Amino acid sequence: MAGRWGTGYNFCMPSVVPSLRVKVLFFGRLRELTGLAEEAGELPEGATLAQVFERYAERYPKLAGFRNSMVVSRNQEFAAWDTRVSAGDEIAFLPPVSGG
Amino acid sequence: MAGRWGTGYNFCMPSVVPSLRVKVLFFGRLRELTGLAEEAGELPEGATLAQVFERYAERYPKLAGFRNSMVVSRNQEFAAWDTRVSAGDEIAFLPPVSGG
Amino acid sequence: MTTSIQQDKFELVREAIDAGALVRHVRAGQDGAIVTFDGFVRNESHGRETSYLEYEAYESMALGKMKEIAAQVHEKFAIHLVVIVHRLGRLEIGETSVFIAVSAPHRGAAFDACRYAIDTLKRTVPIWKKEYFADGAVWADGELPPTPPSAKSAS
Amino acid sequence: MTTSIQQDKFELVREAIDAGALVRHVRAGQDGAIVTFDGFVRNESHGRETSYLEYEAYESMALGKMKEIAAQVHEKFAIHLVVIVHRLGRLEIGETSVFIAVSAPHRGAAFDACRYAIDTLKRTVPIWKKEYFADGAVWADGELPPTPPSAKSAS
Repeated sequence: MAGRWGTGYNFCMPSVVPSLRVKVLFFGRLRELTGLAEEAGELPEGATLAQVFERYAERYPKLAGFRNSMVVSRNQEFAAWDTRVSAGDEIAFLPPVSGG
Repeated sequence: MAGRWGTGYNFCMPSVVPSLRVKVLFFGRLRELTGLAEEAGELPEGATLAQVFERYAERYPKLAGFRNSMVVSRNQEFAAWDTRVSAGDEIAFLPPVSGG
Repeated sequence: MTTSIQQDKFELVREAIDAGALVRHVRAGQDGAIVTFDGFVRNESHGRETSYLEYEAYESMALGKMKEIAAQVHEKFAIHLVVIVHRLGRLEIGETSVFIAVSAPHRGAAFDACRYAIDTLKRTVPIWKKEYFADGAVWADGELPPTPPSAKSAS
Repeated sequence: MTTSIQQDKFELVREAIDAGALVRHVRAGQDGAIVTFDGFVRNESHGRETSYLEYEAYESMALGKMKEIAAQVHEKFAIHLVVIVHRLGRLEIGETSVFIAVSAPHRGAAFDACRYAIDTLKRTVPIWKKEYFADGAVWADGELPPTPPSAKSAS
């Protein structure tokens, strides 16, 4: 996994906005849909998890339809969509869980 | 068990009253108290389970104190004390159960 | 998992209970859940250190009551199979005295049925436990099974 | 039953789950009851014959959530030990996907804790199941875990 870190897609941000690096993960059908298990991303300072999702939904338009049937986690804790991201965060997009 | 059948104590009944043969069993502390696991008994026709118990309580006076902390069964079913006994019945006096 | 015809099982045994074999007995492809209850000998009772236990049963009636419990469980809950095994005789600390396994397509029924089975067993099956301590022995406090109030209303 | 120090256990594994070893792990002399839940692969799903399943997990988070469930279980119920093991990868019909064992001095707490654990696992632990049929595969319907409503009220 560490090997993939450097291969990630970088958001195209105006260079004057300070940016922060995060790790972004996709699971289950969201992983299949994006073809992406994990990547490093750069986000503008102050970005919320909802904004992170919107960036990916622009890149993978089919993602948008799953917005209401998924949850997001930040650093292995379920998080509200309006949570602001910090440098080094691990962000994951999670479909409804079906373990057991 | 069948071998013990003939060795049982017979109730002393006036010989003019028709009598019926039953098997009587004691378990747990009632068995310890009477020293009796099983015996054949003869009862007057029309006797109830309560009357059977009274006979044994006369013979083993300590039994009487357990009357309210025990149940009785007839043919492997819990029974009311006023149930009438039939010939060939298997009657058992049962302390509170503690399996599991 | 097995090609034999599967069915409920009720046993009173005098040797160690093989829980794994009982679980395999109730396990079938149409199920998705098995709940088990394993009751075993505690090392203390009311603060006294237990040495060992002895169980006795009114065996014919106990087996009949175990079958009744299984019938009730099938009637009340959507389960597949149930096994109920109780051990008799002398049991050492940690040894299993009773084992119940229930298989079902869904977990709720398996939990409800397993709990119903052990709760009902403890109230209605004629089995008695004597607890042995370093300095004596006592019959365990038990529960009085419910009985018909009067023969007048019974058959 | 064992002289090693006993403790709760949470595992994600890729080989068959050894239920017997897990039950021995939670078994101790001060207990009297063990309740287990064994969830295994059914041969059908919504009327279609299942070929096999594949489970994947967000492993670090899943283990964290399993530990949280154990902490809640100890807080809510008077139990001794709990183990929660979930298998990942490809599972055939009849193979155990999740196994939970709870030991306690008394049975009520063991039942309540075991059921709480599996119910909560199914709602909150990030694991996903894909069902394979003769003619395709689908991600199982799942449950959306509860999330904080707004970061404004969170830390």
